[in-house]
Parts: sequence; C-alpha cells; structure tokens
Amino acid sequence: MLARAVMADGGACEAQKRIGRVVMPGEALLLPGHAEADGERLRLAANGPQKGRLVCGPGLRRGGEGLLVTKCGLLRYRGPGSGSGGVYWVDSQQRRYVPVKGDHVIGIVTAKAGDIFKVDVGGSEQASLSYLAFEGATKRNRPNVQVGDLIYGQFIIANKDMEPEMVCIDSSGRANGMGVIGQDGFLFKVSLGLIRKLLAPDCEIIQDLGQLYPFELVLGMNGRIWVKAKTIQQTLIVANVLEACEHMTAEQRKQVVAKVLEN
Amino acid sequence: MRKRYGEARGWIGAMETEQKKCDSGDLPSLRRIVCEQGLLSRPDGSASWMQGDTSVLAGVYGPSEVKVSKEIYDKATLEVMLRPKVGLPGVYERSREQMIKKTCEAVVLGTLHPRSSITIVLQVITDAGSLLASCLNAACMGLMDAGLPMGSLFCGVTCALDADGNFTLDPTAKQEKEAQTVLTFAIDSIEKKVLMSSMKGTCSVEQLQQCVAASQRAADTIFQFYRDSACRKYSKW
Amino acid sequence: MAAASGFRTVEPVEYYRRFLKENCRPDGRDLGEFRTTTINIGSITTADGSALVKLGNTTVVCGIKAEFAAPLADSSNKGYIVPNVDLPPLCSSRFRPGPPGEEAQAASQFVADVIENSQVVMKEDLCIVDGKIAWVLYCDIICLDYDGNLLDACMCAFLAALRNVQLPAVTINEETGLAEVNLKEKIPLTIRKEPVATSFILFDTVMIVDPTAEEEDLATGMLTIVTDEEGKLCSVHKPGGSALTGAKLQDCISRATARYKEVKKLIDKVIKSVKPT
Amino acid sequence: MPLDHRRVPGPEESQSPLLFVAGGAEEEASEARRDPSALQPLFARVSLLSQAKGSAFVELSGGTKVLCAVYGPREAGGGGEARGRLVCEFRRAPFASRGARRKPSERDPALAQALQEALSAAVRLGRYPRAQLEVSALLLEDGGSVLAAALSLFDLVSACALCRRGGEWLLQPTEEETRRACAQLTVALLPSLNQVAGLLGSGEGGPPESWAQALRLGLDGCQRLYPLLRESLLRAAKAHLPLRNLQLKRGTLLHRVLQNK
Repeated sequence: MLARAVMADGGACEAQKRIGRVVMPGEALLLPGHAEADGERLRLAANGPQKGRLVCGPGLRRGGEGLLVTKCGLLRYRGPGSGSGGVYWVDSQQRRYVPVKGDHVIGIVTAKAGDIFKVDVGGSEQASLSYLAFEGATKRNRPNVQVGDLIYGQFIIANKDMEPEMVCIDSSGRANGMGVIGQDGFLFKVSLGLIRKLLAPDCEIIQDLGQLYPFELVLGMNGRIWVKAKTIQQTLIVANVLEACEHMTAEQRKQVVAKVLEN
Repeated sequence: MRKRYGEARGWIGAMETEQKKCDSGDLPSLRRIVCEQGLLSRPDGSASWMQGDTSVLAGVYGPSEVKVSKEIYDKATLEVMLRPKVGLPGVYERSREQMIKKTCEAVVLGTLHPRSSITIVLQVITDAGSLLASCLNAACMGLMDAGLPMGSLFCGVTCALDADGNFTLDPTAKQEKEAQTVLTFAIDSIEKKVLMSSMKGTCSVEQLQQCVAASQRAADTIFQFYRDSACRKYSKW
Repeated sequence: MAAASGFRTVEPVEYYRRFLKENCRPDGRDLGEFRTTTINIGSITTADGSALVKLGNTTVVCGIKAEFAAPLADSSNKGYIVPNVDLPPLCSSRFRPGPPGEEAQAASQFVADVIENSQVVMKEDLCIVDGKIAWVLYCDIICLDYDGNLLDACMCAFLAALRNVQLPAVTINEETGLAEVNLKEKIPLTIRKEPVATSFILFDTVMIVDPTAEEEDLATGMLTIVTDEEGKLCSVHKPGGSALTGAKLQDCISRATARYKEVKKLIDKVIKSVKPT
Repeated sequence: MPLDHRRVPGPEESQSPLLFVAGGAEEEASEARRDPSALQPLFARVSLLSQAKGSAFVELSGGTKVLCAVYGPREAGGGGEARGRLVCEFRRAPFASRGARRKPSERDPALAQALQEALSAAVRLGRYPRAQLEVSALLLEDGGSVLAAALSLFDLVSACALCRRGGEWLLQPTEEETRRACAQLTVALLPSLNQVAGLLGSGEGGPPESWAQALRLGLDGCQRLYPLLRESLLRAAKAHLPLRNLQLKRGTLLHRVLQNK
C-alpha cells in the first residue's frame, strides 16, 4: 500500500508530497514558504482570500509550522489561481452534513413560524428561511410553501455559533433554479463525498446515466438527491444506480448502465 | 426488469463488503485485527472492530440535534453508550462509558460543533479478552468514519502481567483471568501519551512503566493498521 | 476585589491560569498541597462500622451494615462487599433527585474495582459456613457536601469505616443448623491491605493535587492513583482527558506514595483514639 | 423485584443478623421512668455545607442525626406560577435504622409530604414567583423523633414528637420508645405566630381528650425548643455577618419574624 513508508504517528511531512494520498487526523503537514500564512482558520468558500494567501479548507486547521489534519480522507490541492494562493483540503466520506455558507442544499420544510419557515437540512440545527427570500415574494405576495415541501436553496448564514439561514434567491434576486421543488419525484440520501463527485464539472456518472433516458436531477450539497423521470420505474432505476455508485468503480458502473440499456 | 436490476445490486453489495474489509494479517504480539468501516447505513459513521475473537460494533451519530437540557453553549455534547452482549448495561458499563467518553472528548474537536450532540453507541458482539481496548478502537474508527474533526487519533491496548512479571499484549479472556494484573491504556497518535488508563489487580511502579512502554510500541502497529484500513477504503474512490 | 471576582466569573480559565503561573491556587494552596483532612469514626451507631471524612469542604460519610446471605454457587467460600456511592441532591445543586447518576455510578464502580484489585478484605474471610452462609458488607458511601475530589474522600471514608467494623460473633447451632448471633462478643474485620487514593487534575500539562469542585470543572483531565502499604499500585485510574507521559505519571505516583503515609497515620491515630487498648 | 442497574449489585437477598440473636427475644431494656415532658438535649448547627444556600444539622442525644440543605431559588420548569414552588425530599441513609438495611432506592414520600406541608406555611413562597426552592433532608441515624428533628431544622418551625404509651404521652421519644408505642403524634409550630404548621398522627390514640392533651404537651415542647434553635441561628448569623445575604432564606426569614414581633 502507498502509505507504508510514512510513519503511522504522523511525523510531520511536506504537504506537497501527501497530495492525493490518505491523511489521518493528527498528522502535521509542513508548508515550506508559506510561513506568512496567518493562524486564522479560513473556509474554502471564504469570500476573496487575499492574493497569495494559502487557504486551509475542510478537514484541516492551522497549527505548528503548517497544517494539522482533523479528518480522515484524501488530501487535495488546487494550485494558486486568480487571487488565491492555493487551497488544501481533505476529501472525506462523511455522511452528516454541516452547513457551509454558499452551499446549495435540499431541505424539507418542517414548520411555519411567523415570517420564517424552519427547514430540515440534515445538519445539527434546522435552518431558517424567510418567506421573503423567494423570487418575486413581497409582504403581500407570499410564496406558496407548505410543511413537507422540498426546498432547493442556498445558505447565506452558516457558522457554528449561529442558526443557519437559507435563501431561495441569488444576489440579484433571481430564483436561479432555487425554490420549492415540484410534486412527485424521488428524494434519497447518499454520502457527501458522492455528491461532490457528482457535482464536479463533466462528471462521468451523470454522463453515463444521461445515455439511458431523460430525467430531472437536483443535487444538494447536504447529501440529498431528488430525481424525476418519465415513469416511476425509470425514476427508481436512476436512484438505485446513483445510490450504488457509492461503492462502484467506473468499470462496474459502466457494466451496470450497459445492462440497464440492454433492457 | 426490476428483478434483474435487483440481482445486479445484490452482486454489488457482496463485492462491497469484500473489498471494504481490511485485514491486518498476523501482527507481532497482537491478535489478528479485522475492521470494517461504514457498514451500517443509519448512523453517520460506523465500524466493526475485531481483535482476535473479541468483536465490537460502533455506531456514531453527529453532529446532530441536542436536547436542550444537555446543550453546551461552546462545545458539542458527547455521549457514549456501551451495550453488553446480553442483558442491560449496569454500573460497570456506565463507568467504562465514562472512560471512553472522556477519552473521546480529549481528541474530538468539539468546539467546532457547539450546541450539537455526538453519540457513540458501542455494541459488544463477543468478549474474548481486551474488551475495553477493542471498544476504544471501535469508537475511534467509528469517529473517523463519521468524519468528525479530531485533534489526533487514539487506540486502546491491553496488557496482562502474570505472577512472574511476564507480560502479554492483547490478552485473551483466559489470559486475562489467569493474569495478576490487567492494564488497559488509551494512547494518542501524536506523542504516544497516555490518554486513559484502567487497571485490574495490583502491580509495581516498574511493571506499570514497562506496560506503558509496551503499549506505546503496540500503538504504532494499531495506528498503522488504522492507516492501511483507511487507504484501502479510499483506494477505490 | 470586585474586579477580581468579576474576572473569576467571566474568564474562570484565564483567572486560574494566572494563579498557576505563580505556582499557587486561588484558595492559597500549593499545587501539591491537600486540604485539611479530618476523620471521625463510629459516629453512627445504627451501622456496624462508620466513618465521616472531611477533605476541606468535601464531606463524605460511609456506613457499613453487615447482613447474612447465601454465597454464590460458583464461589461458595466467599462473602460479599457491596460498595455504593450516593450523591444526593443535598450535597450539591448539580445532582438531581432520583436514582444514582453517571458520576455516582462511576464512583461506585471505582470503589468496587479498588476492593477487587487490592483485596482489602479477602472475601473468603467473610464466609461463615461454606456454601451456606456468609457476611454481606453493604458499604453505603454518601456524599454530604460536594466540593471536589470525591474519590479520595470516598476511599478514605470506606477504609476508615471498614476498620471500624465490629461484627458480632456467630456460631452455628448444631441442632437447628441455623446461625446464632452473640451481640455481646464483637470481632473486628481482618483488613489485608489499606489502599489510599490520591487524585490529581490535569491543567493541560500541570498536575494539581486534591482539586475542589471548581477546579475539577475547569480541568482538562483527572487521574487517581491508589497505592497500598507495600508501595504497590492498586489502581491507576485515568478516565480520559489530557494525555500524560510516563515521566509525569511517575511524579504523580511519588506524590501518591507520600500521601499514603499521611492518610495511614491519620486513620491509625483516629482508630487508636477510639479504642485505647 | 426488578434488578437495579444503577447500583453495584449484591446478593439477591440477605437477612439482618439481629434476627439470629441467640436467645431469640430482644434484650429486655431496663425501663427507666422518665419525665414525660422532658426534652432530649439537642445539638443544632447551621450553614455547614459549602454548596448549599442554607443548611442545618440537628442531633438529638437519642442518636437521631438529620442533615438538611436548601437550594434555590432556581427557575421552575413548567408554567409560570405566581407562587414559588417548594420541593421537599426526605431520604434515609441505608444504614440509618437499626435492624435490616434499607434498600437505597426507598425514599419516604410520606415524610417528605409532611415536611412540605409544614414548611409551606413558613416560607413566603409568594416572594419567589416562578421559582423553585428545593429542600432535601437526609437522615443519617434514626434514634426516634425523626420528623420532629427534620422539622426543627427550619428556624420558624419547631416541632415535637410524642408517643403514647398506655395512658400517658411522652415527649420526644427515643427510638426504643417509639417502637413500643401505640400512637404517635408530631406537632410543628410557628412559635412567633403561635400557629400550628404541621400535625401528623398515627396509631390508636384513644379518646379525643387524650389527643388534645398530647397536642398541648407537644406545643409546650415546641415553645421550649424554639429559643434553642433561634440561638443557634443567631450565633451563626453573627459569625457570618457579612455573608448574611447569602445566609439562606432561613436568615431572611428570621429577619422577618423578628420584624413581625
């Protein structure tokens, strides 16, 4: 296996050498030449990191001379780009969602309380959603949202010390695909890692599935997927294949899709 | 067609368990370790841990909603439930729960998830010696699988001393019964310090230090196993 | 003064750290200093043995009642020792009425573990007739005032009460096969070992002995060491918390050995003062 | 009986050795005649627990030892009531009584109830809206007159127990006397107002006049106890003059009583 050479005790080693490999909590990663990085913990999605500053993403925290790993997973890195000094993060197979500002999620409305809806997003606390946070909503023109409805929205407030808050409009007040998700269709849960994989640009899984037949798909960063195809049977097939993708290699997946296509 | 598809899933399912299982082979001085992560679908993280014939199943939930009465404003509320193989948990289980809980609290970065709850449920499947150590290991693997932020890892090591002062690592139930002293430690992965210690029987100070040193060495093997197991889990990802 | 108490309320940890920097504690003690320990034995006449221990404010009473029971089938020559720690709502506002909570249960198990480990009293000594009748010692330890370091106080009260136990003489009536108790003749228990507990709290890497309740709440870990007269360890109980190196552990053991002598002397003195023989 | 999973388990059943005392019968205690209206010497201390808002310890020379603590006022659960709530708990230590050990889970709802009734008359609960005051009493050793001792822990309320034997009533019976008594009566009194706060009687007491006589005797006993308790409180109050505000509700109550006079 790949990690035999590295001491299990996580004796500090250079972050560069560990990219793409499994890192374990407690491991220290050295960052040569990034000594100017401040001790502040920055989120991957933190708006506008200063030029040249390294961002410490999920699963990592600053400490010692570099980064400390807090989650088990694969170390990822995105090189310096426009205005950013590069990003390190840990890709892990987590199932429980923790709200992050800017994430698009699928929530279930659990209660109406005055001017806000309470939405279950799978985190430790229910998110709040104002009835004004829908496209075209005004004090008079309330959106038609019922308890039990599915909501596709985005977090505008998400930090550990505050109740998370969702909206269904973008910064220019447009729905941009967000809002109440229509009737029927099928909602199910997968691991957060799979969602991230599916959301990656030109994801092979989606392309493979696209060969089967047309269907609607909503992916929430909180591990929830909503699918709707022409018939219930088709919906279930898509859902089942997606669920199974969790543990399949690309080869196996192609086989399964081919099998379904045959019929 | 639906039926056919069902078949396909069954085949995928079988393959999955086979691939996910990680096997330590025969490690020097420790019994054979087998661990499988993420085998339960309901909890946020799960692990089954076997060392020798001792087997413990861990399910981890969190960070999830917390009861108002147990809410802590600046950190997560951690709870451990230890279920014996048969019967209801008693005072013994409660005291071990407390030990495991405080060990986990020392490594889990609870301040990152204030006002939430983290629950670890440990179900004893078989007890064939070194149970507390197995529980600790299962809990750590479960926490890792749940992806909860941790400052370091920990592992449990049991050490048995016989009347002549010879020690056995990872003793079986029989060895434990015959031993004069049975010591269990939780060792952290960064500096190999002692996080938890529990003792049955009496021993001298020198013997204690000997056992600490031996456990620290054994911890390396277990941490390497943790890593191999994680590598295997992520290899096909 | 008012500013200091405000500081204490708002930033208890920082307040405490300032003291630690000067190697002392808010109550004026050194890091390695115990609070005044007083022991009073035999104060409860309805029990067969009793002791009241005060460790600073912490007050614990242990009453032992002896009864007859049939030994277990698989250990026919053994009696029973049943220790239970109770933390009633009376001792601190943190405890609610009802059955024992987690802390009380953990303390009960700790005392039970130490009894088992150290063999304070051989259970064989409690047997009256093999397979038929044996003594059960119900050791009920009740905390009256909870101000930290419960385990030390419990162990101390338990040991003192055990030494105070006077069991009535028992003979077996040949004809009826029943036990006959002679209340006039009392026999003390045979105590094999005298385990004494010493508790520490960890404040990151600093070890502090005999914590108050306030200190325990702020601490990042706890450690209890139980030693006997031969300097053997009867328990090294560390339920998680901050990590500890072997060397630090050694320091704690040395402190525990010194404490052993103090407590042993105190108990001996009290026992002697009660029975001037 | 269901197994108790929260305590270290012992054998399933056990008997008190007193049942096996050679000679069978109880030792015949010499019965000293005593003045029926005599009180047992009483030792009382207040504020001895560091954690409680107020606490007291009373010991009767007969052996009875009772410790009592008051916590609160704290926020009461449930709806907001205009009056505060008084929650009383009465526990016996498992080793408190002669004879068989009690199961530790047993509490004494009847005594707690009596305690509560007597105290609610004394505490001005209206002063603590939506709050809960908790009173817990722990009996360490039972030497008779338990309830009375517990009650006398609260400054306003002084209490006396009596027991009837044959035709006459004895004040503050010892445990021995209680066992042989056929009727018992506990009287609690608010001495400054001269009102009875609690009364608990049991057993066959005979004709009403006999009860009336008992009550008189009890009240007399209460009045005689009052100065004793008051003195111990005052002593404590003086010792902790700067702390008087903290000095439990008992301290403030005492104040009010003195003002009432």
